[in-house]
Amino acid sequence: MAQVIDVVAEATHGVPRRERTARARDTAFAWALLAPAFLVLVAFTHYPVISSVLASTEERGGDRGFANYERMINDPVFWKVVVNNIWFALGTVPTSMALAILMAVWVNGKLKGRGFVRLAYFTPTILPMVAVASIWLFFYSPGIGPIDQLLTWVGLPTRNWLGDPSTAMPALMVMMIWKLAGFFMIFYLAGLQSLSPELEEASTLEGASRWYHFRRVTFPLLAPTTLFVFVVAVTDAFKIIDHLFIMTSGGPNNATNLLLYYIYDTAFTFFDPGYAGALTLALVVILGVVAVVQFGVLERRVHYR
Amino acid sequence: MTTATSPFARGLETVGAWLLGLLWLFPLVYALWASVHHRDAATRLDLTAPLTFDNFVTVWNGAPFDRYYLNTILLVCGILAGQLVLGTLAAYAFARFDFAGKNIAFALVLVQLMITPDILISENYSTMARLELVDTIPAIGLPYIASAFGIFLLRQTFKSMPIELDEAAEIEGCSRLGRLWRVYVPLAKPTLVAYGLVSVSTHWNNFLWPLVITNSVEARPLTVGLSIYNGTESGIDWTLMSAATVIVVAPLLVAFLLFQRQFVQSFMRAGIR
Amino acid sequence: LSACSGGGEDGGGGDGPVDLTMYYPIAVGGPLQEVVDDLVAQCETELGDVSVEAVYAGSYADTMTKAQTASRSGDGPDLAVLLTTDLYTLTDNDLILPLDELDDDLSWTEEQFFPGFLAGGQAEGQLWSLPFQRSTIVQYYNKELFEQAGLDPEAPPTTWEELATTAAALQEAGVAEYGIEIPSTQFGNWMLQAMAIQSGVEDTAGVDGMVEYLGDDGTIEAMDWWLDLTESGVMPSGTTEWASTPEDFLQGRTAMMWHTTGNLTNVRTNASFEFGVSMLPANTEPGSPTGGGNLYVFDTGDDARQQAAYEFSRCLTEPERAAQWSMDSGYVATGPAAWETDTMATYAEEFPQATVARDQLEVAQGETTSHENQRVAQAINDAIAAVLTGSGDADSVFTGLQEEIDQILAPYAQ
Amino acid sequence: MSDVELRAVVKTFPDPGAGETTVLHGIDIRAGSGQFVVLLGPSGCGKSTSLRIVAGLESATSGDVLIEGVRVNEVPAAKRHIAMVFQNYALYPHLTVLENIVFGLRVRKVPKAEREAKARDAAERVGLEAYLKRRPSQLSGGQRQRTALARALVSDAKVVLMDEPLSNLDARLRHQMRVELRELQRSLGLTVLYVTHDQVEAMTMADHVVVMRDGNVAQAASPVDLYTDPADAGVAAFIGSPPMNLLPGRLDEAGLRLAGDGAGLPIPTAVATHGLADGRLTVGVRPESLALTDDAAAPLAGTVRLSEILGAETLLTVDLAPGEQVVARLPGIVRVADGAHVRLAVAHDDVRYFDHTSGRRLAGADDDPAPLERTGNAR
Amino acid sequence: MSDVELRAVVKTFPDPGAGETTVLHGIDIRAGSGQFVVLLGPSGCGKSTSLRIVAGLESATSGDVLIEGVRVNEVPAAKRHIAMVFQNYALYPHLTVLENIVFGLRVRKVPKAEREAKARDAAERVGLEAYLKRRPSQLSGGQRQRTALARALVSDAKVVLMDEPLSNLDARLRHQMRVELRELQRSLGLTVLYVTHDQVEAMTMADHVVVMRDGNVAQAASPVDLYTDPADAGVAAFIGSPPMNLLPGRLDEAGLRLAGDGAGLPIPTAVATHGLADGRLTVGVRPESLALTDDAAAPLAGTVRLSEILGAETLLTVDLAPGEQVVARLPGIVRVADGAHVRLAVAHDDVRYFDHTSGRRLAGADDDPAPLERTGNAR
Ligand SMILES: Nc1ncnc2c1ncn2[C@@H]1O[C@H](COP(=O)(O)OP(=O)(O)OP(=O)(O)O)[C@@H](O)[C@H]1O
Ligand SMILES: Nc1ncnc2c1ncn2[C@@H]1O[C@H](COP(=O)(O)OP(=O)(O)OP(=O)(O)O)[C@@H](O)[C@H]1O
Ligand SMILES: [Mg+2]
Ligand SMILES: [Mg+2]
Repeated sequence: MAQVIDVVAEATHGVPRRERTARARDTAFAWALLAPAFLVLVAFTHYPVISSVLASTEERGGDRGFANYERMINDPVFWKVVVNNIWFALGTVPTSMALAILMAVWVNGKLKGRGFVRLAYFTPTILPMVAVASIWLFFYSPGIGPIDQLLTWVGLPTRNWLGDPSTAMPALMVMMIWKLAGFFMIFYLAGLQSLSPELEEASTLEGASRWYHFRRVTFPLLAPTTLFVFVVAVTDAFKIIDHLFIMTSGGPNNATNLLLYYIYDTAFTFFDPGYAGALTLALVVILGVVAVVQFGVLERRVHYR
Repeated sequence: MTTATSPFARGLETVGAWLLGLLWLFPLVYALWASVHHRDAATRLDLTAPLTFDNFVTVWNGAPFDRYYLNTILLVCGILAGQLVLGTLAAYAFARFDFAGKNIAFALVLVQLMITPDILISENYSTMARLELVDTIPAIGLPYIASAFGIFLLRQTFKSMPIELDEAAEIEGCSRLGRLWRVYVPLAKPTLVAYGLVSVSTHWNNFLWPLVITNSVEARPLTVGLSIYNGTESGIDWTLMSAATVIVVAPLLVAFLLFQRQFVQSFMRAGIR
Repeated sequence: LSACSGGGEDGGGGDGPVDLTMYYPIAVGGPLQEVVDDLVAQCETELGDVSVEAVYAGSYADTMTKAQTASRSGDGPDLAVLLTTDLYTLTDNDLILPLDELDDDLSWTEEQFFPGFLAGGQAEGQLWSLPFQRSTIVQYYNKELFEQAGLDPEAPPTTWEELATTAAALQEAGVAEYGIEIPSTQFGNWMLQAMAIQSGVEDTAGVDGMVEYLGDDGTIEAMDWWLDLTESGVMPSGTTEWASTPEDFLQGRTAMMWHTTGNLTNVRTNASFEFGVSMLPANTEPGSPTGGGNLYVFDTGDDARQQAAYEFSRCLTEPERAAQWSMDSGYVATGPAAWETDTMATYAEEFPQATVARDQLEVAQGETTSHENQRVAQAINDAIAAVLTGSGDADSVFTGLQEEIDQILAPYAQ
Repeated sequence: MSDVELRAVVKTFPDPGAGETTVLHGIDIRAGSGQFVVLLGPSGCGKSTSLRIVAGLESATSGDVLIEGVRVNEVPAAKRHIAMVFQNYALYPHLTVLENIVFGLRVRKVPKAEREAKARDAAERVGLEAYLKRRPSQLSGGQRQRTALARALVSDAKVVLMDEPLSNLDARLRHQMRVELRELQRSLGLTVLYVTHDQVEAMTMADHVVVMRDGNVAQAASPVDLYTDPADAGVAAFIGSPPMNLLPGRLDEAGLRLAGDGAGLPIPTAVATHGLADGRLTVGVRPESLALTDDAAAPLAGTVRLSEILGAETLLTVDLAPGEQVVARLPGIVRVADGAHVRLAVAHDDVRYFDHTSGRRLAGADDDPAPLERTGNAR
Repeated sequence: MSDVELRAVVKTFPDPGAGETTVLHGIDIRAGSGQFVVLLGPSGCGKSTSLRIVAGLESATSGDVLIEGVRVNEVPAAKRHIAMVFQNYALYPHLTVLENIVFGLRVRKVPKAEREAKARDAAERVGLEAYLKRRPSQLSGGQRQRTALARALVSDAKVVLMDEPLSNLDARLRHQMRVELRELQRSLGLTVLYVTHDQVEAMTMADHVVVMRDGNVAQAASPVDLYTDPADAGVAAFIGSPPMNLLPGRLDEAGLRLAGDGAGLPIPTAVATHGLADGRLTVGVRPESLALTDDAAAPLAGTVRLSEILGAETLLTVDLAPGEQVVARLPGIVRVADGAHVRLAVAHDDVRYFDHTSGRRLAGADDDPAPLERTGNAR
């Protein structure tokens, strides 16, 4: 990514000789630390990605070319799922992160029944996604689902939540927020543990409200966690598709279809590995660009210690 | 800690936290409820409906769950162990060393975060076939043991640790690996436990890859047993699905209750000023 | 085509038993693994020198994924139960063998199976698979609700008009929230095909892997009718979920539903009321597509194994076992001989609903099967959803759909 | 009006293994409005804990905390309007020095111009003008401490708690800060509770000193009274640097015998009348009350074990008998060889007498009027 | 053999905004084997940074670090065999006091029995026996510091670096630790580099004192030499507590005139011969060289601004002229009203003269032989 260039440049000039030898030692050691992980990563991620991207340049008949990419550019479903995905990310990421922090702060404090609430928040992470999807499918069932029952009870009209393109996506977003907020909460909770309680004492003494303390001290100090959660949340918004298999299959009429689900369909339902490879590359590029932006903008502002 | 919040606001917060908690718990509660009711009561939310454990009996007999438990436990333990070792080592490199190619390497790790292994199953299946590992538990776990998620998480954690402690240990003659083991790992315990729970939950519930790469009961995890009750051509039977879900997740709930204290142990900066 | 020459060798030949792998999905709820294992064991004994590992492989889609993935690594199954509609996908990817290569005389199949089912395995003038777990769409109705609404529980609607009026009557009587549910997700294309058949559209099963009926007037009429049902309120508006429709029926939320016969056992065990099963109503004529899965023999390049796989699949589809499988799973027994077995006869007597599907076969067409089948199905489903959710009228959407499909299939046009 | 009071405060911590550990055993501390009260006491005696209880960061297990006469046990820290310099600074690592200093002002929505001015003023007082943009991690230890100090200085709180706020500063800066703080405290009328280990700070800054020991208040008095009239041997031994020498003594016919081969002291009238059963007592002699002498009748004699030249004075550690040492503080640079035999004169009036078992000051000794005090140029 | 040396060490930090900031400008520090060297200097002058460079925690931007004569710039800290007490303690929060202390021993695989014994011994030395099972978060500030100290004490390292290791201890404990440390250092032959702000520690413990200022070495000498022969006004002003008074002086016909209405001093022969162009110089007078007098011819006179009674002595701050103050250190308790007019006598021999612009000690002044030194009982 972008910083790479700096690193290479930095490695070769402007550094005193002795620091360079220390750096060489560090380099050897660091790569030794990375080696086992990279062995696995290369074998089970990089190599398959490359080979599937290579497959995308293979055309029916055995020639090489960019037909799959041309096709992608002209594929309305591709653009639809990309746009869907962007909305999906916008709809789920900020809300689930905000909720996650709120939950973490709550269950980190002196709440009554803290252990129970913590468990409650964490259950979405424990439940298998397929089961979750089935349960939510029931929740959203028009008429019999608890949501509609509640609406009937308070006298509001019921809806066909998943059958209506205008509500299907928001309905899935709500479910995803439910799923992710508790998941991220765990990391915020762990992050909160690394903050020195003295800082809260100091700001309390200065009369800071909890909100002020949170805004000015806790949140900035949680920045490493936030960066992590943010990157993961965005990639997850593009990655989690299990629910689609059970709930909407991307319908109605692609209203809830997402890029990865489309890739999956293309590869395993439509048996079109070439086009799937092209779509995969698109996914990696989109997420890569987003990640570079996230790192470029945020890593600099993150205060690590 | 005493804070600026009034008892009233405190109370309000408690209520809020609980309401949210109940809301969050609702799907699980529903699953529990459905699992002990007859099918016709399950979707009617009739609170007076009679209880039954038939669903559990049916589900339990529908698949060799005992074997599946064993396989799953072996699987998640193996994956977790691998992830912790590989992730800790790699994260340490990223967090504490300045080395040539660092950013490239990190970008390459992040690629894995962006690709779900599910779409790479064809290629990974071939690799496993070449390694002659198809239909074994290691084959299920191997692609996951280098986790970008874990590496990234631990990198963030290690980077936030007070460098003073690293220095103190270095002075005392602790090697780089020694410091990782004696300083970073213990201090990262809340994060490691959180990560462990998440990792175990994830792989406990992973379905597609295990299904594809295994054929025999001897290697298959719980979720394969669960899958029989999920969204089929004939529609979902929520009671059986719920019973199966409960059977699958019960150990996870227990694990969470056991371990949750571990990531609320604050002593972080007490040794430094 | 990589299929090797002649399948002359008989009965697996060679020395020692042949080890085979078979993938199968479980597409109807319940623990059917044991039943499969039992059938497999029977055939192992019968054939003597084969040993088969029957691998449960998830849903149909999962099974397809697994079969495909494993085959690409040269580690694929020898035989598998897969959707009949995946036929062209499998042939286009050179994954399966035509049975003609394994058996010079396939005339036995015509005796053993209903022609409607057998058709699903035929393409390019060859037979590629043996019917195994087959279904059609039938109409389930709740007799109690019929009675409560003052309707004759033994006279389910047989035409579209009747269906609409009956549904409306049921709804007006307040006995159920909806008169009828026809699910439009997942297998919506299947439902649409049924309506198209009923409207007199021909060749809905496709011709040589090409699909051409979607722009037909009958198809558009069918779609309009479907939309009318949702708009008139006798059916939920928007799309209706495949997976939760049976539940609605069992709950009495809907008095009737169209669903697969594969659901028969499920409804039978879980319905707390008397229910009836009838053939689908007719618009201009009655009719329904078939569905479900066949047994395919995979091209493993190993003659002995391929031969053994063929023998084995033949054994599994024998009338006795077809009858047993039908009774245990709820699928339709695949041929007359199966229906004539003693056990099946008793069963049909006890549970006459089971025979409706069989009877309907006479007016059945094969399920739409084409090249790029899933993509085509997906396109059809999207179009159905588009119409049902009001983002276009049936005429323009389906005209567009046919064009889209023509484009998808263009590379296969001869 | 901003007096602070702890009444019978007990503090118990949970202790791993031991169940609980009580670190404050019912202490009473009072700082009148505008008073500068110093808490003094050995490490671990409960000083920081007391401050934290006043601040509301720790709740008293029992007893009352009063501010302006109102019981505030239940008032949260944020509402007590107290400023504090933490012993371990508690700086916000992600904020610059300037931001750390103005943190509280921003909380209180002080206008930007005003808070910048205040912060700059405080930074100047502590000599940090050049470091305002730095993060704490880029500061030296002393600079961090000064940041913490500046942060407390800018607050408008009328009650300020300081926990060893100058411990990491050099002598010159410390001297300067001492004067500065004292002036500020006086001009603003602040009530200050101040923990220090520095005798000079305690003596020069305090209106009142509270000596703590093992979670109790050993003595509370003005600095001079504390020095001249220690309530018991423990306090006496704690005040002064080096502290008072405590020597075992025996009354016999000839007089008061001390360890070693010195001549001993005449029996003070007050003590003689006190009626000590076994004639044993503890004699306290401040190092500065000792002087080298050639007089053979000197009360103390022994061999020099260590001589430490401090520049302005010299500390002589003399072995009187095995296990019995006195430290003498001699003005200027005095060179005496280790092992030399010396005799020490004692300024009689400066001697204090304590019960040899309880450590209590012997009542009679109080008769002597302010004996260490004198006027004029003694040197 | 374990001498330590810094040669022409420069250290530059990146600085937000400013680009870089150089905190060490090429310093030379040497601690011979078995020597106890104290680094002294104002807050922020680079003491901790120097120690960290010796330890290998920070790399020198240029210059060499030598241990036992071998250049170790490239040797990682873990291989340098050095023990260190960090200014901010750096205790492992997850370990108990005992585990903290034995950490290094465990790393070096010292057998369990041995390390426990060592740890207990060290804990006893610092008075922490009762706290071995506690976590740092359950300790008081002083107890934490002592844990850090004990951790360094148990190591077998021959080179020990201590960064203000006693700053948070009370006077008594500090006195005790001082003696303890010094004895340990002598008996084990340790080479110690010791940072302190405490004059007493510097003077009593050091074989050698290095005074740093702004990243330079201002003077390196034995403690007494430093006190008596400061190289410049800066060092003079830094040593001593309170430090030396520096007064502007003018030579005229009558003699050496100081600020205020005092009579001034006679011109010292050495200075007279020095030929000062404009007759101006800086006069350094230690507080303890001043005494109250009634003599109308006293060289200094002014009004008392502040009198601070320390018990053993009294500090008198006297305004000579606007902006000109001297501090006098008078033995015992002296009560003088603020604002009283006083005259001060100066012990002539103790006066030091400095160039008024460069601050350099005026060469001639060295003629006087060790003038602050005397023998016997002066009081
Ligand atoms: N990481 C850093 N970046 C920039 N400047 C730094 C950094 N660390 C220290 N400094 C600066 O270097 C100078 C020397 O710091 P050092 O810690 O050595 O001082 P010190 O002599 O130990 O002071 P103190 O007595 O206050 O502890 C200080 O002015 C400090 O602000
Ligand atoms: N959280 C805690 N749990 C148990 N004991 C504690 C805890 N905090 C402090 N203590 C104990 O309470 C006693 C008093 O601590 P406190 O910090 O008040 O001491 P202090 O007088 O400030 O000492 P110092 O001068 O060393 O800072 C100490 O012995 C300490 O070990
Ligand atoms: Mg304290
Ligand atoms: Mg320092």
